[in-house]
Amino acid sequence: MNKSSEKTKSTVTIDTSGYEVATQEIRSEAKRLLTEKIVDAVVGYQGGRRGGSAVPVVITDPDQAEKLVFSAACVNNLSIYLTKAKKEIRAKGKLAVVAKGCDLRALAGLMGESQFKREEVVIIGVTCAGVHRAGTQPGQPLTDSTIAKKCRECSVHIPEGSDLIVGKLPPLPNLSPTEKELMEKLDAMTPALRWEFWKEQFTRCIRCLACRQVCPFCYCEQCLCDRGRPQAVDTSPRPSGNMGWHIVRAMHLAGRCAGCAECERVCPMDIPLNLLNRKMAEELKELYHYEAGLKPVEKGPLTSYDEKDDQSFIK
Amino acid sequence: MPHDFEPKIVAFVCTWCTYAGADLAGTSRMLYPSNVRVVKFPCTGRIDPVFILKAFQKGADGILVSGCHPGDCHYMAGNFHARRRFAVFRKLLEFIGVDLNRLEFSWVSAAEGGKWVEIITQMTEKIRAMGPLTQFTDLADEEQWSGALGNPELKAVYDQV
Amino acid sequence: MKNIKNTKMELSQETMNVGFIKKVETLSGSSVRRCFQCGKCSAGCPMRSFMDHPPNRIVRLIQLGQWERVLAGRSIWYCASCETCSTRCPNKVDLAAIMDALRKLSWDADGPSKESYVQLANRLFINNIKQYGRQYEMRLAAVFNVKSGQFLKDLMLGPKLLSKGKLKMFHSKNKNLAEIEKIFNRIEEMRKNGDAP
Amino acid sequence: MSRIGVFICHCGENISRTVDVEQVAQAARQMVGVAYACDYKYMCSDPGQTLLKKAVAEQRLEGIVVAACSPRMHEKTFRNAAQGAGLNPFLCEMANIREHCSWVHDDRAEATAKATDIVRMLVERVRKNKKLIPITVPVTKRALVIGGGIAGIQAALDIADCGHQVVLVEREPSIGGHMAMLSETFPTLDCSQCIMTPRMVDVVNHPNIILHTYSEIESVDGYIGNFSITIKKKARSVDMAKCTGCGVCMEKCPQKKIPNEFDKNLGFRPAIYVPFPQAVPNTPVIDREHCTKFINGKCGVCQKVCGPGAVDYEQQDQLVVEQVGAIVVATGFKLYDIGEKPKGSAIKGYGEFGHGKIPDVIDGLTFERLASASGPTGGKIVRPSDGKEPKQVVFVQCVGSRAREKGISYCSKVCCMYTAKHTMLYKHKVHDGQAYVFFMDARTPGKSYDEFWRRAIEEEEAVYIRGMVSRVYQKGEKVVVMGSDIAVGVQVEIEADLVVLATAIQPRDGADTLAQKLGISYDKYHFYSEAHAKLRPVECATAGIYLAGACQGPKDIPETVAQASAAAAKVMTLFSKDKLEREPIVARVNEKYCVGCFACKKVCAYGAVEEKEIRDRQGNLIRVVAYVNPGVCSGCGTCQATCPSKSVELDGYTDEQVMAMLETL
Amino acid sequence: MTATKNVLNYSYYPGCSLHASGKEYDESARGLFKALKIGLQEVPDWFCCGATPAHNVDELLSLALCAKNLELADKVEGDLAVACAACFSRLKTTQHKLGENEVKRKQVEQAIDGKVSLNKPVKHLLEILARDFGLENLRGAIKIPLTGLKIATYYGCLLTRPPDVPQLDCVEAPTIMETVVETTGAETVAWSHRMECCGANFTLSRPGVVLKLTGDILASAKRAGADCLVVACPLCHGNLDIRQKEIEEVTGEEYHMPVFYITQLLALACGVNPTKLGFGSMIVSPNPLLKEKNLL
Repeated sequence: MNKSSEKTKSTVTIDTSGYEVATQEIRSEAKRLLTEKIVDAVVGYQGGRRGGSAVPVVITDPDQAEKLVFSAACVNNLSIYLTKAKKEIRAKGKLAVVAKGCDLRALAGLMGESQFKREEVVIIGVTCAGVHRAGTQPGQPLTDSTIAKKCRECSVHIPEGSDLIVGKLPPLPNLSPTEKELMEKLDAMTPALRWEFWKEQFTRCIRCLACRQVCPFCYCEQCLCDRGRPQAVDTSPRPSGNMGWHIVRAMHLAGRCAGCAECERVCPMDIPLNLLNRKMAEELKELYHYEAGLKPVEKGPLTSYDEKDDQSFIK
Repeated sequence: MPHDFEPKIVAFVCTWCTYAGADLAGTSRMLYPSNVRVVKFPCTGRIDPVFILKAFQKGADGILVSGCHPGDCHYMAGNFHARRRFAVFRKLLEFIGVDLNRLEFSWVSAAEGGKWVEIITQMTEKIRAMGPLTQFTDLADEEQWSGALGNPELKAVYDQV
Repeated sequence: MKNIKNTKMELSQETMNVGFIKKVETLSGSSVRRCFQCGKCSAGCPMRSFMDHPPNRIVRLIQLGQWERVLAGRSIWYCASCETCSTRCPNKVDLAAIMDALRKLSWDADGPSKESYVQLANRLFINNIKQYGRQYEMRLAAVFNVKSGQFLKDLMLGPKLLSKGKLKMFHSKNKNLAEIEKIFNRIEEMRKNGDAP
Repeated sequence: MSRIGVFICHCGENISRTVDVEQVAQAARQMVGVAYACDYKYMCSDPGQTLLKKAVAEQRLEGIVVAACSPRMHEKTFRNAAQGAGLNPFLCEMANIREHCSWVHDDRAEATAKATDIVRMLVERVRKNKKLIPITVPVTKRALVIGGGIAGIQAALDIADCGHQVVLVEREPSIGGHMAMLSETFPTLDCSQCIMTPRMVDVVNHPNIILHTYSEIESVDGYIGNFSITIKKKARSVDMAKCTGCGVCMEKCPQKKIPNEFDKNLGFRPAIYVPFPQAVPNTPVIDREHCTKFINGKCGVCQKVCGPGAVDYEQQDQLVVEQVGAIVVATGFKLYDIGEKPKGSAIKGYGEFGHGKIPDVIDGLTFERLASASGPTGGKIVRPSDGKEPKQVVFVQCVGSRAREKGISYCSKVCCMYTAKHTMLYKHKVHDGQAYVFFMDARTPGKSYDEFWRRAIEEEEAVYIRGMVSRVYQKGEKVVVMGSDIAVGVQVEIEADLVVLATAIQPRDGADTLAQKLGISYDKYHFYSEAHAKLRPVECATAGIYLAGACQGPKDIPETVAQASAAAAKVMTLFSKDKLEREPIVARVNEKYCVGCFACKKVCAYGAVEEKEIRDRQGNLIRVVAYVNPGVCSGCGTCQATCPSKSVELDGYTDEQVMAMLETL
Repeated sequence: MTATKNVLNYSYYPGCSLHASGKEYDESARGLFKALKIGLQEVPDWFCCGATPAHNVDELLSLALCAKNLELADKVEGDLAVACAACFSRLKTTQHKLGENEVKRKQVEQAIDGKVSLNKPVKHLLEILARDFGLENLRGAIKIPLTGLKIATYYGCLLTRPPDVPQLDCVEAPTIMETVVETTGAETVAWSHRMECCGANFTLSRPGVVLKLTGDILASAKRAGADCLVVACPLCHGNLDIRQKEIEEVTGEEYHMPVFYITQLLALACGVNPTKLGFGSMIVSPNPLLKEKNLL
């Protein structure tokens, strides 16, 4: 991260005073839900060891509700705590979960895929103006240069469809859509150059699989790409297998990924993974007028069809 | 042989329509280039994009996916599901940088032996002219990141990330 | 023009004017080929007895690309635009719109139509809009009678209506007249450039 | 698998002319896992098959590849041969080196190279093949027939006559359906009731038929051979076991002026009634909506006069569960409602014809009741408005049918014929009357059908006018019909006494809900869809469910009966074996890895994927996974391609087999 | 005048005829609406909708004229009230066509050099009376019941047709006019020619046609026992009233059927001064009939 450039840029600061309000409201709601035994546990964020940071937490005691916070450091998509991250949490009983707009879209997708039922979860939606990008020092203000890439082009600041929506939305500055710009640039290139681009990106991949670990939709018990017999994708971190892995992952997420960009945030090699997912989302919107996660739907675009679908590419 | 390069073409076909169409081309003794290798499936609905990836990695220069015309699927809707799946997959490959001239789709019915011959002939000629597909096979030979980006425009984009 | 109503149709790809069918379909926004000749339009048409070709036959002739026969007839100028046909058509063929399209085509070709009175009335009506913005029935009727050479038509009606205050002898100009003229001019311009039908 | 045998066929010279078979055999011997390879002139001949069997035994082969013609030609032959040699037939594969190679290439070197490649691919595939055992499903040899019209009756009788039990469910209080309402039938003009009622009696007397009238299908579970059906028997308010059908209750019921639906509201019936005198069963039912006892409790006459004490006001709806192996759906049709605003908002009505407003504008079925000897007028044709005999009757065809604007673009198929019949019936009864028919086309394909229509015109003097009617309106006592004769090209106006509209045939109300219960598909009009328009016209895509009659599309009586018998034959084919044997090319779920996203279920066109609960020993639900019912799965494999983790695999086409083939490229 | 006193407020497009041959329609409409406390504010400097002649030969012109009028109407508050059935049909058709056909919309936008505005609800006076104001309120406003009048309600072609466009009432069997008329206590007759065409388009060019069509309508109304007709369109009125004498001469039938605008009758029933309703402008004088029924 180029720190000097961050400083020299004339920064636009985003008003995050609403997060204080949100924190208070989350606390009181969590307390109420636990006290009235409406839920057995609340998944939210608490302050981390370093000042200004935040980490996921599961609380079961109403008194612990004071621990909960919401800030620009609350980057994690907590939806994975309802499925794969900590399976013992689900066993606790009914859950409440704190969700930003982007997280809510993942929740909606998971419901559509029968991973849990709407009535099993209380969703505390947080009005979100944006969170920090990866590598931001804790406690930094939320500015043009510290905001996550996905937040620059966010369309779900208010998590409509939550059981309760907390916080309030400040006036938002107009930020340049960097990801869209990048995508347009790539689209304008020849296939050969695009290949060159992705090849160089993917060859860096060390197959730590953090992207998979953190993805709400990678909840398979056994990943196809880990299978040996037959081996769909070379499992060693070499260029060929890496390319295969990222293509398969993008295909499996197509029509499901709603762009929380957690994969990209956790990637130690800074591979622009969300770019790929976002491209697929745009294509699905174009082809089938489908946008993932806007509401739980029974069938996604790749588990349904229309007899009149486009087939101009078929001879 | 009259050509410098003979492409390897893999055809993923459904058994009810296209496989039968190719059989018809045979019983009608129509001639076409011998470059195609047919892999038979019960239905295009069974064809996984991973197979296409695998075939490219194993050296296919061109791939054809072919099944029943819409409405003719022996399994009612398998080809409709396949149509969506591949409409999306080809967009992904295009964005990754695969030339879509190498990946074709067709509906060939059991009665369309002539269409099968036409498609295979055209595809073979087209890919022969394009030359071998080395993108995937080259990757297999590489061990790690080269770090070398020749094109300045690309370099700029790459650095932007 | 010779009467072609009952002459033999010699059908071939050359004599069936597909371009005409397409033109009618584009202008009217209604399919022509959809008609299966049930005749319901003709059954309900209040103007049928004044027409030479019944409405269903007009559609049939268009289907066969027989533009001369369609445009030479008087049927299109006797359509009252009452929309009964379009309302009851089992096939959603909008015959009223097709009639509009045919009149436009005839109008553009400066009409081989025999029914010049109807054309004349329409022309005067539209000119009135261009000149005054609104219709002034007195003027419309008077000019019509002069132009059609029927000086005595409705001779008794005029003074009666005047006395009832139903016809205005004088009229004021509309403030939007310039705007109206611009619309006329723009449409003309668009047609010249091929931007409008 | 390491001991593969490769058998290369010359096919006379069909293969060997272009492919150097010896060279292919040579190459095959070098392939990994191949223990034996040979070539032979005719592999499919007796000596060829013997050679194959011998090699399997002598070489202890574990799998074989026959490189010959298309598997579509001889796969069965060679798999049988393999089985004869003691090998699981699914360990035998064919390499198509004839249709896909020798016949389509002329360069010998190229063809030989390709044939070798094909053999190599198939060898690799066979190495990954697994033994597959044909699937057997037990079959409950009882059938359910839904609908007691002529279709359902025919199917039920055919199956029952074959010795199998049939459960026949009818929604109305009596079986008989529409055919019982008809007067005479085309093209023979035989009395409908005379041929229908004996069949109805056959049903009720048949020892193998269990009849549930006044009943509906509540739910359907299970699959081919093993359906479990819950039937709701609506409360009749009359004990069927006690009732003798004497009819005293109906005579004494003080409510006498309820419009009789069976007579299209032309006649009346009491609140306790049988729909028509020949009803089967001949047990009355109380119409609780109109019965004074149920409205305000102040009656009870029928109970007092009933000798056997069969009237039971307390009777409740009852659920009955029946186990069956096959289902015949025969729910029939209804007539399109021509009023201004018909039920079901998608379709517009015909305000211009005044039906519902002008009493002397009626539909075809009402005319049938007027013409029926057992109808409300005793077969005398009269005007509903004033009971006078109509001297001019206008019939209008294609009302609703072939009317895209009204949302129905299909032809109802029977109206041309029944309208011709109506004109004849009318002429037979009103000798000095005149029938007019407005029609667009006469569609009379069928044995003796066109002759029948011509007879109506030539002998019975019906005036046919080609052209649709625009409007019908009342003018004094007359009904004016505004039409046109498109042949002449002029308008036609007729002052009629009676107008009969031949209205479109539509599926029964609720056809869609029943389809959803059964898991069968239907078209946009709610007609049920057959599995294949030509080759499987009586089967649903859902195995074990068959179609009969107008629920699948408009049909006349002979066609309906033919289809019903065909459906019965299909049921009997299924019942001819104790167990249903199916090719084991079906999908299987790896429950260990399935995470229950049910993408497979979403894409399955057959409804073969079910949700299966996995519980621990205490019975606590641990998770829900997919389960593919092998009795229902058709083996397309769409589920596997959709499953992200490939936790469902299609036997015979596993990823391992496909990948192995691709590895040879 | 303060508009706030009104219960409802509309912008108003009278149409050319209402300023000339149909002036009694305009007068009575204004009188009635004032009595009912419904505000009508005329769209300033509206111009001709093009009527049938324009769409007959030049659809684009017709659409452009209407689109421009709709734009003018946007400047006045309230839904757009239209009196003339022909203007109503043209304006509604324009909204319908431009709403679903993008090509045509673009052409029209080019022709009028502005954005097409399709959002203003266009309502016929009948609709306003029957739905917005409501039959119940209407009944409450009646001061002089028109008992004894037997009325044939004449819809003509364009009030309901084509399907999906005006959406005023059922296309083939509308009842809106009857329900409105019946609030006055008058009786409506069932008759067959309620929706047959009067041939308005040919008033000028082919009066012979008009005589035939209009003659049939009058005959049908008379046969049904009506003693007068009621219309909601100045063009229908023109033919039925102005040409009645001529029809009588040609056919030899005696009709003497006054043709009222619906607003005239309602206004009369609501107690508006009869001298302000333009009865004197009608060619077939209604006075004998009204006097006979003790309504004048």
